[in-house]
This record gives sequence, structure tokens and C-alpha cells, in this order.
Amino acid sequence: MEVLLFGIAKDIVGESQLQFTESDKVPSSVSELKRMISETYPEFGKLTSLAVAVNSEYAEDNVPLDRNDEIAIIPPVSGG
Amino acid sequence: MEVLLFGIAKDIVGESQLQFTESDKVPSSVSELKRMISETYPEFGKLTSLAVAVNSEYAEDNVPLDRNDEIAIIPPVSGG
Amino acid sequence: MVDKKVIEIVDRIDTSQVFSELSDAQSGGICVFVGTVREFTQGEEVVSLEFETYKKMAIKEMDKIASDAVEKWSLNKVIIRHAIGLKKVEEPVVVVGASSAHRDACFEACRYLIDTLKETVPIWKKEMFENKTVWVSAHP
Amino acid sequence: MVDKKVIEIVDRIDTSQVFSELSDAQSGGICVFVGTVREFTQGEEVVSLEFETYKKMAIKEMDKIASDAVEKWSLNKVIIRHAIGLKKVEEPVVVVGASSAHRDACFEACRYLIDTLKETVPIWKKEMFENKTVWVSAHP
Repeated sequence: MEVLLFGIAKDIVGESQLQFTESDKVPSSVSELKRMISETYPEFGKLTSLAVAVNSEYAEDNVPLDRNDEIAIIPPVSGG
Repeated sequence: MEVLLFGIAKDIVGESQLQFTESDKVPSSVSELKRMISETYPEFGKLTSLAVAVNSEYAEDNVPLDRNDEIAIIPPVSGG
Repeated sequence: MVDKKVIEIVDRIDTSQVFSELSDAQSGGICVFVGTVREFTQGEEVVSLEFETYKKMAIKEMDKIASDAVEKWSLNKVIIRHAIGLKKVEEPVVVVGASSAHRDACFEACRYLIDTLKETVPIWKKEMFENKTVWVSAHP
Repeated sequence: MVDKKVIEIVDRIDTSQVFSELSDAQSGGICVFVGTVREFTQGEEVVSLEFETYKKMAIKEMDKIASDAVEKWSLNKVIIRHAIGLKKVEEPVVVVGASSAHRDACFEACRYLIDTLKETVPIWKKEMFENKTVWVSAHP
């Protein structure tokens, strides 16, 4: 499973994508993904907010994740 | 004394200026000017509002008029 | 040096330069309103509008509005530009705009500029329909 | 036929055409907001801003905002255009605008467009100062 990273999320991880390769560590829901990245990269816990997009739509915590979904971490937006 | 006319005021009078030549009929204040033109041209009484400018500033009814002032009738404005 | 206030009555409005005119290094936001000739008014087809002004007084009143807005909202730049003469459907007739550090100020100021212009500036608009002409707002 | 909605992410914004793009025979008012790079933020001198986006999602979110506004305010035309990449002081970074029969609608819609864009559209802004860079809004 690949997770796209943007803005400060990319800086925190040091990559533009996160890879979940071992099947037992692939997050099964938005909330699990958020928990896993915050554990591995505690800097995520300091952000103003943390959202996840599934197939380029904002996704609630209970949304399940599938390997074929396009998944992205959405740190606090600041356009305009 | 000359009084400038604009917009519908010009149409009502049929001229772009009003002339007050006989000294006994020259209005001495804004309110007197308003009364005189409304008597001569009753159409002024039907307007939404009627203002007078003295030296290109809105003037209250009690403002005195002088021959050397630039005087104008300001019918309801509708710019923009 | 460019003026903080631009106050003009012109024959024809060019909207392409207004953002350049209002641009400023201290501004994060620019808000502009353009009034244009609409094809229908209360269901009747407008052929054109004709604008007339008492220019000397109109410039004074526009300048007061601009100065009040600059002071109230700490604007960096402000523009009030009105066209006179005959205007066809879709033509711009008025441009008002403001630039400020943050967007609240330029939005509020821009609204104030056009609302106050319509109340106080001696400009008169005649609507030309197929079979009649009407001085706008003249009668209740 | 010209589209009712223009939704774009571009490298460079040209503000000179926006009023022509929003012009419409049924509109009496056009309101446009342009966001530009401001020289100082909280007293510190900004050298430049860098904008990054998740483009596919940003276009979707911008389209939702535009559609919601068209419906809510019966707009004739609407534009949301955002620039990405490196932007210097005074450069435009975002343009939002709306045209409508009367001015209330286009003013309210224009404010809604920029406010909602700033809340929901996945675009990120990095402020570059002399000695540091800051992702705006990232931290409380």
C-alpha cells in the first residue's frame, strides 16, 4: 500500500510516499493509518490537524482502506 | 442666479440651466429654491428625493444662496 | 510614486489593469467590484444605459468615499472609476477596488465603496428600452 | 459556449482577463478577490512563498466549492484559479470571482469562495524567510 505525502507531511517523513509492504502492518482503516504514522513519526502529533484522503476525497476515521485505493495524508491546508 | 440641472431635472425643465434674473424672485436659501422650482414645475414634487448642491457640496435646507455660488439641483442619484 | 487613491470619471473603462493598479507589497488581498450593464431589468430588455454626471461634484464625493475607506480599513490602495456616456449590454460602467494586508478589510471596503457611491455620488443612469427611457430611481 | 465554471491550478496567474472571463449579459455585478504575496508576516520579511498541491483532489474540492456557490447564489459565472510553485512579493497566488444579476450575490459568493478554499482545498504554502522556512498553519 502506498500513501501520498504533501507539504509538511513530506518533510516529516523525508519522502513523498509511504510504503506499507509487510501485509501484517498494512493499515485497514483511516484511523489505523493515522495512529501508525503518528507512532512512527511523532511530529504528526504536533500538527494543528491531520486528515486522510481516500481516492482524492476527505475520508472519516472509520473508512476502510484497500490496497487499490489512492491514499493521501492531508496536513493542515494553507492555500489562498 | 444660475442653477445647474442634471438627469431628470434637466428633462423636467427642458433646459440644462435655470436662470433667476428678476432680483425679487431670486431664492435666498436652499429651501426657498426647492419650493420655487416645485411650484413652477410640479414634476419635481413627484421625485423620490430632491437635493441641492452649493459649490459642489450637498447643502441643507437652511444654507443661504449667493449669486456667486455654483448651485445645482440634484435629483435622485443612480450611479453604479 | 503611485497614488494611494485613484478617482476617475472616464468615457470607457478598461478592467484589464485594475489589479496591477491596486497591487502593493504590503497587501495580501485585493477585492474589486465591477458593475456592468445587464440585459434585463424587471423582465424588460435593456438596449443600453446612458450615464450623466455633475463631474466636479462627483469627483469630490468619490474622493470623500475613498478617503473614508482608506482611513476606516487601513487600505493600501483604493480605486473608484466610473464611466459616463452610452453603455451597451455587458459593458463595465463602474469599477471600485481596494487592497489591504488581510482580506476582511478589502472585502468590507469594496462593499462600502460601491454602496456609498450609489447613495451619494451625483451620477444619473437612464435605461433605454425599445420603446421608452427611464431615469433610474427618480420616482418611488 | 463558455463554461459557467472555471476551475484551474496554474503556474502563473494573469489577472488581466478575469473580468472578461466572468462577463455575462445577465450579470449586473462581478466581484473578484485576488490573493497576493505580502512582504511582511508578523513583522518578518518574506522572501517568497512556495505552493504545493495534491492536484487531483484540489481540483475536485475547488469544483465542489464553485458548484455550491453557483447553486446557493444563482451565479452566472464563477472562477477559482490557484497558482503553485515559487511566488515573489506582490505576485498573485489565487483568484476567485463570481458574476450575478445583483451585487449582493457576487460579493457574498466571492467571500465564500476564498474562505472555503482556505479551509478545504489541499494546497500548502511554505513561507521562505531569510533564515528559515515555515509551512503555514501546520502548527497551532
